[in-house]
Amino acid sequence: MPILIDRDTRVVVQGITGRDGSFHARQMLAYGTKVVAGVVPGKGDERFDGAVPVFNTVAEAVEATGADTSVVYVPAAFAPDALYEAADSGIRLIVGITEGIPVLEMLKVVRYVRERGARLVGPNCPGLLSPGRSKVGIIPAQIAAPGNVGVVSRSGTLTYEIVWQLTRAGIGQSTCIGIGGDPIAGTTFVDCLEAFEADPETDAVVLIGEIGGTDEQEAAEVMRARMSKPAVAFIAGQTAPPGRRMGHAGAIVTGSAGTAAEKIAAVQAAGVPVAARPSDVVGLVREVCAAR
Amino acid sequence: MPILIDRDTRVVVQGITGRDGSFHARQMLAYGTKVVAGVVPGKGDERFDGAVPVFNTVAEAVEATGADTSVVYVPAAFAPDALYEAADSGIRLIVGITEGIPVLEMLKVVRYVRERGARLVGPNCPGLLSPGRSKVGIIPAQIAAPGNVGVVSRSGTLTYEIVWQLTRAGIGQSTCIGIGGDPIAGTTFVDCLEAFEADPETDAVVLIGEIGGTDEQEAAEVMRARMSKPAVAFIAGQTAPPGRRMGHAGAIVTGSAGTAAEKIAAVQAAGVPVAARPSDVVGLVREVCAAR
Amino acid sequence: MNLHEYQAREIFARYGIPVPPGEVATTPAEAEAVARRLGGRVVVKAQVHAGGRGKAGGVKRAPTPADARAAAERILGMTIKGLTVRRVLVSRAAEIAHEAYLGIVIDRRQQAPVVMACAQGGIDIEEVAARAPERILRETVDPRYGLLPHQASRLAYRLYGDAPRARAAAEIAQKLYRTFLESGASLVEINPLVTTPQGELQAIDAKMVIDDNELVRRPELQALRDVEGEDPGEVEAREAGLSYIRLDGDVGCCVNGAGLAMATMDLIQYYGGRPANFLDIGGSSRPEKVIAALSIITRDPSVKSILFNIFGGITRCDDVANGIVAATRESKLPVPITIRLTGTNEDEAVRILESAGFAAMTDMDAAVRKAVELAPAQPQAG
Amino acid sequence: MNLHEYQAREIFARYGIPVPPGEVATTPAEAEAVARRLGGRVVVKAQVHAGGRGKAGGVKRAPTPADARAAAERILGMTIKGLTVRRVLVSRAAEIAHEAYLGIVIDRRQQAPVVMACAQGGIDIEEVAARAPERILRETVDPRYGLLPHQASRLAYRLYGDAPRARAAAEIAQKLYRTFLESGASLVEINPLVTTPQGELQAIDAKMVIDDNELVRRPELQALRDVEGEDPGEVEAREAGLSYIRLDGDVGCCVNGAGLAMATMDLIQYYGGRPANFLDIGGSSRPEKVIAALSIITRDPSVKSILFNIFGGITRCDDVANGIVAATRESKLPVPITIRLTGTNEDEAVRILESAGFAAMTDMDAAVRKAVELAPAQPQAG
Repeated sequence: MPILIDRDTRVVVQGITGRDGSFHARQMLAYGTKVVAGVVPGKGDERFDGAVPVFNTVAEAVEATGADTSVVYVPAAFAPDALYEAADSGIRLIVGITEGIPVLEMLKVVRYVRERGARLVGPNCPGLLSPGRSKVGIIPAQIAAPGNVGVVSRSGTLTYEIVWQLTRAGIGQSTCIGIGGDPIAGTTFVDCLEAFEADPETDAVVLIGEIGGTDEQEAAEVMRARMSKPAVAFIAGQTAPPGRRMGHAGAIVTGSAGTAAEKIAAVQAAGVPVAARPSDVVGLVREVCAAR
Repeated sequence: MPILIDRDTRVVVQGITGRDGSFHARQMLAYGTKVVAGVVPGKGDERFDGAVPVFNTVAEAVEATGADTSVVYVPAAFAPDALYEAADSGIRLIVGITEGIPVLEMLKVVRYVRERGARLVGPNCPGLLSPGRSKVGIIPAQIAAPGNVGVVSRSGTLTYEIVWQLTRAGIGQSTCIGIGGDPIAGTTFVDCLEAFEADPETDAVVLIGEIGGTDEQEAAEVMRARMSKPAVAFIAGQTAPPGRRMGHAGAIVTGSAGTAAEKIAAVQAAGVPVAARPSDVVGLVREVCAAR
Repeated sequence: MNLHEYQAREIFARYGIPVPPGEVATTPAEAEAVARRLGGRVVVKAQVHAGGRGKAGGVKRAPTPADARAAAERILGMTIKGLTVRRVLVSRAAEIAHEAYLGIVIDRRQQAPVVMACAQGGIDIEEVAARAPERILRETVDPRYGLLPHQASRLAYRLYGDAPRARAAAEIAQKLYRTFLESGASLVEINPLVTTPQGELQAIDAKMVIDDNELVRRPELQALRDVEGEDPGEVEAREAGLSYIRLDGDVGCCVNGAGLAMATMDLIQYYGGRPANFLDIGGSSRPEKVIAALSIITRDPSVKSILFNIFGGITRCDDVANGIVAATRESKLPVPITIRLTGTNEDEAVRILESAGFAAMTDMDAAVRKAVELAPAQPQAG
Repeated sequence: MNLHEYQAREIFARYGIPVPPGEVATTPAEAEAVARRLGGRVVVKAQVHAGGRGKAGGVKRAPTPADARAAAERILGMTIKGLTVRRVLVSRAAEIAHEAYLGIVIDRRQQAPVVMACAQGGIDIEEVAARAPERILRETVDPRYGLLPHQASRLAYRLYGDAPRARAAAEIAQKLYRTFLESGASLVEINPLVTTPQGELQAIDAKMVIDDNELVRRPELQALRDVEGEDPGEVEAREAGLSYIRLDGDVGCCVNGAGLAMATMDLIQYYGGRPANFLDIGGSSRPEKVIAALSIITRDPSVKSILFNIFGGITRCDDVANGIVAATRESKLPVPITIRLTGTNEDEAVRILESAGFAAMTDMDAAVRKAVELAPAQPQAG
């Protein structure tokens, strides 16, 4: 069982006729994802590529198609409302691809979504890929292969790089999930680690972090205290200048400057090896799996 | 065990130096209620009547005195903030006496209080009286006597009238609770009925309703389906002109005009006798208790 | 507080809701002048706080300014449900291809505002709600978020099949919500929301009820109160801080607390009498309130018997007694009075009343029965 | 986006936060004129986007207008952390009885704004947070409700013992929250919040950071951007839709995606090199972006070797290859370039590059190693 999405996941694409939405809807369909509906207000009754029905509202799409998951490609100015709409139309998993949503909007969105019992991944994230089963988002399908390593990451292309190296080394993935790099995200490392821990088809986890915030420190605490499965981490940004990304503000709140050094130390202290280079991840995964 | 308040209830009075606050703080103290603190911003370090410490904030009052219940006599313009403050200072029971708070404010207050795990009774309510144990609010102490009948009501003096008749007839009360007559209230008939049902020291319940809304219909459903204890009701407003109190608006939402006749019918259909006159309540209570 | 249609439509227009042009008039000549300014066919509508204006003949179409004058002549001065029409709204007549309903109220059960729409408009919405509730479309608003764009859109697409109208309706719903929120309303309604043959949407009738508790912080709305259009007793009562509603009976009553006041009215009926009013003097018991209450009750010529029913809690019985004595010192009461007092300072009150020549009772049933007996039986009296 | 102190204090003042009178000046003569207008003692403060202005000599007290001129003469043109001072704020000097700190930031963990106060002000608040976090008072704001009056009051009473100051501070906290919210800020700070000997509160330094995602809908804030006070490469990058930060090293890099860009910089360091910049071309791969990126990198004289690292996902490798070819067609690159491409349309990209005379690699480690080797070793070079 992969986490969050599976073969049966029924996806509605919000913004399916837009530039990004249409491209990725086709990619998802090509991968075999059950894209059952699109939503574009005013384009109800149309069909996307002659096949996928388009609705004016998510509620209609859910009622007509049984969609349970939504992926949002709506432009930033309208994206918060698209997230609200998904949450109050009975969608259980919302994947927000859109970047550029103001933080102050997201503070309200995450509460709204949570109160209505839905899960949001993102925004500003590449989404999820459960190789061989389902793809919801924009992670390139060809870099991944089915297997038993869970990958969770705050970044996009760095994730692809590492997943691709795993795949080339013959290490497949249960689910690759990009939670997004924005300061306010619906799903955290901790949420994903807990899901991977509970997933019988995941044997080990690769965590890809970066500077800013304290998500990796919180993840370290979970890996130390509540995870039986082995994990490997890579953390980007050792050479990043301090104080650039939420450095100051974060530091006042947490007393931590969110540097890579702090994060690496925290993860290592939790007994989780940290790769010095992206290309070291493969070896470390082999080691921790063998040692098990 | 009375519901919501007891001998150990530790009360902070918000607005203790005001006209109403000071009068009722003294009444509560005289009754033996543990009034442990008062709150008036800017009057911290004072003492009310030389005995009760006054604090600038509820948080300070809770920290210094272990108050767990608050009663709010703050004027309407400042009352919503007083309710917010109580809820986020660790108070578990908030009794809002203040009348005149706009409905649109209360919609936000009730959600805030609920999310923080507190219970609000009121606003615009007379509060609670557990005869012989504690009094939080403004119900006159001398009309009540300890016993095993729970009384819950949307009105003030009508409650006093009926409680007084019970007391004179030798029927004591476990708790008398006035939930207030405003359209938006923190605690409903249903909440109170469930609490009385769970309270081993309550043997029967008197419910005092009035026109407007559908609270009595919902209460009827609970009395029918989920209550083993006998109940008696009185519903005021049979001669009230229709359309005066939320009549139209309520009717559009619920399809019910909120008339006394509808309510009486619903309660009777639940097998609960409805007194024709306030003075018939005593007799009906005797009957339902005897029949048990 | 109810607003008149002409007041509500002005507020709607301020929020960008399309309403047909129109003006209020207080004389037939003014109505004619307005109709001339507007040009074309107009509608002349009575402005009173009463439903069923149409059935009562308070709404008339007028093809010409002269017709508008004639319509105003007939409508001004007319009495609808006991209220005299003092103003008419003269509004350009809309061409109507379709009528819908759009409104916002507070749902007490969900503790939230609910935006409601119905594809049938211009009708009695309460009746639809009772008879065919499934025909009323609803969007429940989280009051911390307001009406979200997708909610307005969802409602609009369910109401209208076509995208242009749905977009226009969604925008109107958003504006109506802002009107509701920023006016502190407990109800706003557009009934009917009309589609013209050109496909445009217009709010033809406008209804707003403001939450009385909001008026303190909204003096600009408070100023819209039409005291002339109200019962003078109710106006006086409000100014004295009392809650008073005039009814059809002959037993005038003065009670502390709304619940007890209603129970007292019910008990008057139980004993065969008919209450002349609802009057709640509230929690405080300043003698001035009692004096004002007595003056309002005695001014009503249908009152044949007066009943005081006071349960002293915060209200002190002696204060009420002093008020009664003070009020009757200068002018004798024209009708018999029955006084029931119990609770706080009851003994003192009885002493005050008895030394002023009044009898005082302590039992509610006995007092009500007596007050009813003192009102001479009148079959169907008013 | 960072605002200058003089911009932030202007916004603060608009929201009613008390700031001492002052004006910005770009020449010593202007500074003198401002000081004369203000009267009394002034402070002359460098307006640059860099911390530690005081230690760098960028803040001077001036008892007379002539002193203000002299101070401005020394400060204008000064370089602080690599940035040239082009403006000074001339502000009336406050008398200081006490200094506190008041600020609002987003707490990522609680996903909420947090209002923070500290009874020590004018100090490095990050240091207090790390060393003695218990000295920072916090109020977490529910973003759906905003900073509630009691929260502002609670913070203020904890900050100050006396009611008059607490009331004033609570009011300032409320105004600061409104400033934060309505400006789309990610940080606002008053440091120090000064108490004068007369017991009045004043915001002496003002700091605001705007969430870049808010600028689209806030053109009035976007207009406050001081492009002169920024690195020209960073300005050009922003205009081209790139994310660029100049650093101290000599290996210029161009990467798609922030995480991969940081990992690339780290790997340069791992192999003994030093990255000259962070540059993320983002998800799209329009050739113009690649051309702009190359132009920005090559303009930096410290760059001795260029590295492209592209993982094609949405970004198409052939687009990037075409961009490189187009950019180098007119002017030859002054330094060696190493190109690594993999993923979407990788084969096509390699063909394009090879036919233009470039070598293309597919392995990240190998490419980084090579780019580092191509930068001539320089001990401590800049």
